[in-house]
Amino acid sequence: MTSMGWLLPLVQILIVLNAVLIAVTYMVLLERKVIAWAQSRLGPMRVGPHGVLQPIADAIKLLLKEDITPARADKWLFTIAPIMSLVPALIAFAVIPFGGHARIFGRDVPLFIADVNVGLLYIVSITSIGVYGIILAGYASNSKYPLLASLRASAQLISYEVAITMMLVSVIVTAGTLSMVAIVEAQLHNHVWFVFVQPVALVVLFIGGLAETNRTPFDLAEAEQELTGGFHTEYSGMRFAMFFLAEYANMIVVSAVVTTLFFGGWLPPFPNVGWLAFLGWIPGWMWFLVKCFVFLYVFVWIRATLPRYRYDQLMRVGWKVLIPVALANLFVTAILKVWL
Amino acid sequence: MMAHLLTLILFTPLAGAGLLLCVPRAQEQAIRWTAAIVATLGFLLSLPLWFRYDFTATGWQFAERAEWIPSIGAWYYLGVDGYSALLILLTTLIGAIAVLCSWAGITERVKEYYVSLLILQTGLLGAFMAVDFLLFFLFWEVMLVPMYFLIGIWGGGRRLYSAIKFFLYTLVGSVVMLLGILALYFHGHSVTGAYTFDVTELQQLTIPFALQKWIFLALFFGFAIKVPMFPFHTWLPDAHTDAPTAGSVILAAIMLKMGTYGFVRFSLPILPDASRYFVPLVAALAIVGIVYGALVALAQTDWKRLVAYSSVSHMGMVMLGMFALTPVGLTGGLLQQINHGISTGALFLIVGIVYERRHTREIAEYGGLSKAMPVFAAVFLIMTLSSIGLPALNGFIGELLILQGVYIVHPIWAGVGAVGIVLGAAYMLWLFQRTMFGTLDRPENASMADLGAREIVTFAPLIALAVWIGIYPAPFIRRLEGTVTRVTARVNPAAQPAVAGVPAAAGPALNDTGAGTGFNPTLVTCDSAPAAGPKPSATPSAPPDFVTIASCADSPSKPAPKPAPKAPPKKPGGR
Amino acid sequence: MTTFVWLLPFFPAAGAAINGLFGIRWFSRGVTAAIACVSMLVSLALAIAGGVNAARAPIAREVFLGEWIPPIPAVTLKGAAAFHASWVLLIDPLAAVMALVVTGIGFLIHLYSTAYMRSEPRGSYARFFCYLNLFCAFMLLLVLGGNFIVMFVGWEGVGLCSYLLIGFWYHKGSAANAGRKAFIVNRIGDWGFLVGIMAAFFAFGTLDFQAVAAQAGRWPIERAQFGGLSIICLLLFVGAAGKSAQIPLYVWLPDAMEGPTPVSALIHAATMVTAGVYIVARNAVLFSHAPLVLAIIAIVGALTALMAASIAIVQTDIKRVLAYSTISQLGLMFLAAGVGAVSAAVFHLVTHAFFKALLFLGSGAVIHAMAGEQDLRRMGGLKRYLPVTFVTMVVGALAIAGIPPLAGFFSKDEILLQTFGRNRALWVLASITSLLTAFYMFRLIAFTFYGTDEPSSPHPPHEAPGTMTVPLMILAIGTIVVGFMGIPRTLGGANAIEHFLAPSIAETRAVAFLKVAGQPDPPGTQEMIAQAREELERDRAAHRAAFPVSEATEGRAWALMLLSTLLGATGMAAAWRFYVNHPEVPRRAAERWSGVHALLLNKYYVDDLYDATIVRGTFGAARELWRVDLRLIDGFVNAWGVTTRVLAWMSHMIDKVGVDGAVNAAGWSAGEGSFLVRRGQTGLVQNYALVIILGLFGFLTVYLLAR
Amino acid sequence: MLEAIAFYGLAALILGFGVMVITARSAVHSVVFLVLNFLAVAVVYVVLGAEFLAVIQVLVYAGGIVVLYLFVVMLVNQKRTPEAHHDPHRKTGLGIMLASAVLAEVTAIVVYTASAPSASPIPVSSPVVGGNTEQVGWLLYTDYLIAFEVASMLLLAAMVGAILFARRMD
Amino acid sequence: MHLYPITAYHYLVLAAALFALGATGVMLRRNIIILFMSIELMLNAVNLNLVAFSRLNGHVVGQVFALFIVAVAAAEAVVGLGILLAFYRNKETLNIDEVNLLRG
Repeated sequence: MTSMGWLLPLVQILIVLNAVLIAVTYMVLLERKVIAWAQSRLGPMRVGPHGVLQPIADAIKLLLKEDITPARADKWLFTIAPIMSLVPALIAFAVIPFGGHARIFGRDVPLFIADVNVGLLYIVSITSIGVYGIILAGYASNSKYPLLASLRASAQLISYEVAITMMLVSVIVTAGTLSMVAIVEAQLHNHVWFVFVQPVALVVLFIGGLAETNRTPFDLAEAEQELTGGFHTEYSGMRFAMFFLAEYANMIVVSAVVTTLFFGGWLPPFPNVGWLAFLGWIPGWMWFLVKCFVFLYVFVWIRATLPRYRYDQLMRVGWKVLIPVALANLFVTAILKVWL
Repeated sequence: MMAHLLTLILFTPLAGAGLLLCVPRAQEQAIRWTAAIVATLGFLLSLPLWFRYDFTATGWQFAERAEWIPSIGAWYYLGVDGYSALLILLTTLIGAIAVLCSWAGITERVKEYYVSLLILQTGLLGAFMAVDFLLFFLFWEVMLVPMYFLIGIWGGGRRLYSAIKFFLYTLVGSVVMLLGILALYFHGHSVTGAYTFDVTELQQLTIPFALQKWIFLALFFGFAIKVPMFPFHTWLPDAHTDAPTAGSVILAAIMLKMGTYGFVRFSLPILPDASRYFVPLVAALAIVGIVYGALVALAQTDWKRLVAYSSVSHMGMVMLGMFALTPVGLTGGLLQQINHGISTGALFLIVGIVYERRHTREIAEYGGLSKAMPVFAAVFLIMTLSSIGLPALNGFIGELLILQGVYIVHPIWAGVGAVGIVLGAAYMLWLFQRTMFGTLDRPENASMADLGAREIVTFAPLIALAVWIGIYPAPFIRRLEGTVTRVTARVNPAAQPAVAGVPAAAGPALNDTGAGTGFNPTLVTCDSAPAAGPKPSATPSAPPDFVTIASCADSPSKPAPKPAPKAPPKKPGGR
Repeated sequence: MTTFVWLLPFFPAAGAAINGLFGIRWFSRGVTAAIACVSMLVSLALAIAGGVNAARAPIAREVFLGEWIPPIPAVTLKGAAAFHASWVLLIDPLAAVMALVVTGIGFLIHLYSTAYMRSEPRGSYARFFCYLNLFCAFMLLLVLGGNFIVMFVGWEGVGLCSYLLIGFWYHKGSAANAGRKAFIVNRIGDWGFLVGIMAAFFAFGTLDFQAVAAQAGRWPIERAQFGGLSIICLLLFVGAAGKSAQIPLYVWLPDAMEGPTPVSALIHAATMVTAGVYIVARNAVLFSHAPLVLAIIAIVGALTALMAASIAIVQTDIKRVLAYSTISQLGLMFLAAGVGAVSAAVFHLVTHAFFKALLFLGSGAVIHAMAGEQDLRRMGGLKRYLPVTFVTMVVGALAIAGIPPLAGFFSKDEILLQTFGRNRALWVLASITSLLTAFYMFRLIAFTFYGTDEPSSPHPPHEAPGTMTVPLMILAIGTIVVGFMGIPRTLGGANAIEHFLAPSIAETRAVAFLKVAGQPDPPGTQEMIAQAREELERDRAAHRAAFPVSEATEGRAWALMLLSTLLGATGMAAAWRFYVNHPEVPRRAAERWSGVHALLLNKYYVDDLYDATIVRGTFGAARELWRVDLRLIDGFVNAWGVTTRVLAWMSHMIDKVGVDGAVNAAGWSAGEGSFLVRRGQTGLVQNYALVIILGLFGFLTVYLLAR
Repeated sequence: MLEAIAFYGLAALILGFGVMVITARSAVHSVVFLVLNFLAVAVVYVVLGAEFLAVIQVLVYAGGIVVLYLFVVMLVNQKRTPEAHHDPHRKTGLGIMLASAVLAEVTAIVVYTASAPSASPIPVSSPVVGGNTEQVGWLLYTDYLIAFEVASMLLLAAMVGAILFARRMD
Repeated sequence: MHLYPITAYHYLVLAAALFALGATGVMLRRNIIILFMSIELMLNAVNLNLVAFSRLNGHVVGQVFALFIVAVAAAEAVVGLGILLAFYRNKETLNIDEVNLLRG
């Protein structure tokens, strides 16, 4: 380690943070566009060519808006709630491997911030902290709809977390490690992406991911018809923007995790097949981003397609379908792991 | 997989019971199907015991051994020989049939019922598999509880009385048995210095005769109640009569075998001297049981009770054969257990079918049924004939071997025992006549439905087995050979001339996959005739390849097995 | 032919299987009948081929079909042996003769039944032919079986079929009862048979007929003492007596007439009931070494013959008369076997099969014509209506009465001749029997076909259809000619049947070879046959030399022949006089000797005796034992239960008063005492926590101070 | 030096948040401080080389148990302030004194022990050995398997019990 | 023992302080929920202690114990809060001083 050892992580953090924030803003644009196309509309067209500058306009608008705090709100909580929501979403990126190692300026640079040996658990635990933002936002607003929405959202989060975690354990058992980088490498050594090994886990994890990010068809916490907008009804301006950022950042986290665990992360398809070696010419991080993008698109696609669940249905799916399936999958995985 | 086959077979029903607990109570059909699939799966899993059976092996097959309670020397030690393999196959088959036959008859507490049935199955299988005496005892006791519930909850008549009677009776027996086991255990320790329940090791102990006697009596008490032998049999008619059909079937077909199994596995080889000493007692009880059971069956007016008493008689026959302590009798005794399982099991199924339709077991309520239910009548007839030992059906082979084995030891016993066959024909045919023949004068009988597809499926394997064993029992007898040889070698070596090689040398080595796959043209006119195959004969008078009776009978040159040293020649009928 | 001997029982069995599995539900009557008859016809053809073969090559062949019970070691009198049984068939002259009888008469009766059973419902019709075919299959297995066990399969199998066929009309209580009675009485006989088989194995270490004969041949003949062989033979004879309806086990046969008439003809006259005789013939060597048993057999046979004949005189049911006649004739056969004339017994078996089947079928035609009426007294004057039946039945009656040159004459005369040579008393009994036989048979003819009374049936009687009369005619012809194979030397004949059977019966001729079914004869067969034939010829010549046809024996034979013919004629004449010319004579005789008449009419009260002793005894014992079971044994168990409960109640009381009292006292005092300490309980959690922390504090303090 | 700063900073945070937990007026505020306290403790774990435990601390404590508290706080919609009633028997002051005394005593023990000549101070600043997850797992599933199973049974029982308690008894 | 360098003993003192803080909370507050939270603080102090000792001994067993404590704490919280809810439903109060049914 050179004396500049602390500099590299700092640079990485800066790059990732900014990239994520920009990606989030453009995610909003992507969503609006895709939904518009799905509904045979054009979507935002005014700001810039085909509306490509729309996110910037939105950002400026939100930053400049007046930040209102309701009079009867618990002001302190009202302030820290968005922060508690956004921060976990962002620091989760710390362990996501965007690629393997690259040679930049003659140095061997890892394309991830940290390779923590409990990386996957880290992500899970950090995500579980995100729920406070929502609950506190609802409570601090001191208003009944946000309170209800936050209760709903947090119950939903907690419920689906169980299934997700158990599915992650299946993957961990398969890979034999908790490190995100090592999981990707395990897929290299196993000659196959884990999506072919753990298809059930993928499905459950993705459904759980939809619920964790409060996305359609599980967006009950934001059901406009019932709750007038959700736990952030009382928020506006920058604090509202932070919730928004958190939600979309979470989507990216889920996509990245799914990509990493099941689709080989930065690996090209079938990395060990000789005649597909030419795919290796495309750099790893490109593969990673492409795969992530596909999942983000699927998020939007689902939103454009599916209606919303009823709340009891949601809970039933979580507890009575996903968790048993996850348990069974884990059981089978463990047996196969021991016997094969 | 094969290495843990027994464990797999053993715990499949238990796992099935666990699975059933997850099925919602209201989904009765799903429960039935689950149980049926589990039971069928159990049977399929046990098939390797038949096909992969190793005729040459001398020790336990498919053995598994793991530590259980190391501090007292108890092992989770499973293994089978030919005898227990057959019993296990019978158990899994009867288990599947029991599930099928309860399909329409059980309508309340369906879930608990099937759970009990499957747990019972595991208990039975475990007792047949255990090589460790304590493990055997554990499964022996495990069986009691589900059976108690089966009788007490889903039974009919005085079901609580019967259930409690069954439970207490057997429990008393097993307590005494436990004392015997413990005596054996501590004696083993005092001799070898090691605590063990391993049967193979217990069989090598030398036990002083006085102690043997006491242990034998203790074990005898436990096993004889289960068999049941006269005069410990009175729980049987009650339990049988009041149990639900599947309960009776399992009770008759398998559970009674537990007692005889105990004798063969434990009493005879571990306590050879006492076994020989007590032969007159056991044989006397067995003979009394044969005649007594048959006579009392003749007096019954309750269909199921009649079949129950017939069981007493038949099991007496089994005991008589086993305690002849000759290879022939022992083979017959073991085979007859399978036969009894098949035919009496089927007879209880038959009672169950009419009971399901008419809800009465009074024989007088029936009559002329063969007009209303011809297929049923045919099945009943076949099973009746199997039960009374008509040749070319299974019962005959067993009874013939038993009586022949007994005759060699004591002709009078055989003669009296054979009276059971006459009486058996009397009560069974009278029953058949009273129910199936005559005029169909009751309207409710006239409208009884004949067998449905499910019921035919339950009977088909039993009929097939009955005919198979009757016409070609060789695969079964060959499987029993190892057990018989081992037990007789231990308990009565004198009865077993030429222990090694007689079967292999004298008989055509037939493929056990079935008749017709090519007999070996080895011909046997008299014992140990020279093997066939073109072989130039030295004597000019006899053309090659011909066996004249005279030369066969003389056969001074043949490698005759030496007569056993301790077998004094007896006059036929000399006593 | 021997290669395919297993096809002999196979075809009827296949016919039974097809009719049983498919026919009952789907086949029309024609298809059913065709299947049954064709299977029997093929069997008959095979049996003829086998008979020809056996005549050409006088040796026994054992045919190995398959393994059955694999060898199990056992210690027998012979030392070490192995109990085992294979599916082995034995074909030799005796078996060939029996197979011919079974298939030949069986086929004719099948043919006859197609018409006789026509009025049955379709399902019953198929069921009947299924049983009948099955019977033939088992019967063939019985006569072809190469060892005791295979034969026992046939033995029990025919018993089963007999049971099913007697109880064919199972809705009739009497039929069902008769079937059960037959089976159970037979079972009693089988008890002896089975034990006899076991004894045979114990004595010989094998159960193969040929091997047993060879071994028995070397045992000393047990003239004085009742030894092992005698016991085996006696036990086997118990079985034979059961199957062949001899004293004391004959009671089932008359009742068996509840079955359809063709069944009576086939099973209860021609084939199954002769199985007992067959067994004695099959084990002739064995029995010849137990002369005491042979004596018993002869006595039993003669007594049975006389007793049954006397009962037959007064019976009024046409079939029962014939049934008692059958018992009587079987008695004669056993008499023959008992005096050592085994071939004569078999000869009489064959001829009897013909004429008794003929008589039964004829009676069936009569019953058919009378629309089910079986009572002789209600018949009469049928001669006009049933000419074919009349003629054929008279032929049969003449045969059984022993009128030359019909079949019965030769066979019965042979028996009488042989008996005369051995024991005069038995000869007298047999002669009386033949007198009675002629009498009751023509009494039957007279009742049926003569007399003035018009038959009392609703519509006029009519002759049976062709399918019924043709078998009658064939059997009548057979009855005339079949005796010619046994014309004694006295009459210039060759006594062909005796020579034919000699290899099966004689002791020294036990030569057999074994082969596997489906394989050709092993090489060297021809030489063996030639050798056997040569030996046989030599033996025959020696026999002739030893027993030349002397004047004295000639004369005796002629005299006896004449006497028996005279007896037959006397009986016929008496019957004619009593029942045609002076119908009132029998009535007066019955009144005069009413005691005797009642005795005969009630069959010597034997049935009642059995009922009163054995049957009631058994059932009484059964009921008593059940009571013992319920009261004594179970009562003992229940008494234990009650005792335990009483003890439990006592413990309960002790528990409640003593122990519980003490406990309550303790509780009470504790409750009272607690008033003192309850002050400490403030109910404030934090105060409790305070105490905990106090404790911690104290502990730490001590720890610190102790350092 | 860096480690000292980290330690004292974290200690300050932990104790500070702790004080806030027990003094906050609103229960919700208490909960928030409790979470922050736990997170700080998790960081301490990381510093101590127990990263698996740290993650579990966050996942189970912060993400699970405390959410439960928050839920309960929000579910019991209090109509009157919970601390209105004051039982005269309680002895708050004594309790605080005792707690302080215990603290003092423990500190004294630790200090004495640390200062004893036999004590071998292990510097916490020694480099963190990567990956103790496997070691923990190994111990859990071998030596402490029974305890592990018992703990799982305990959780199951707690789950069932909680459902029973929380269900409205109609 | 000095303020620097940091040893495991420092962590022990920190744990003791946290424990005392929790104990104080238990004494001080009357809101049952906060009482519970104080107990959680104490449990955390114990965990901290265990991890510190694990560090001190260079063995990972301490962490295993801490894991068990986490499990126990979870069970305790679940059951305690369940009881609490049931209690609140009946008594409409969370004041520990009003929970005194065991008063003698």
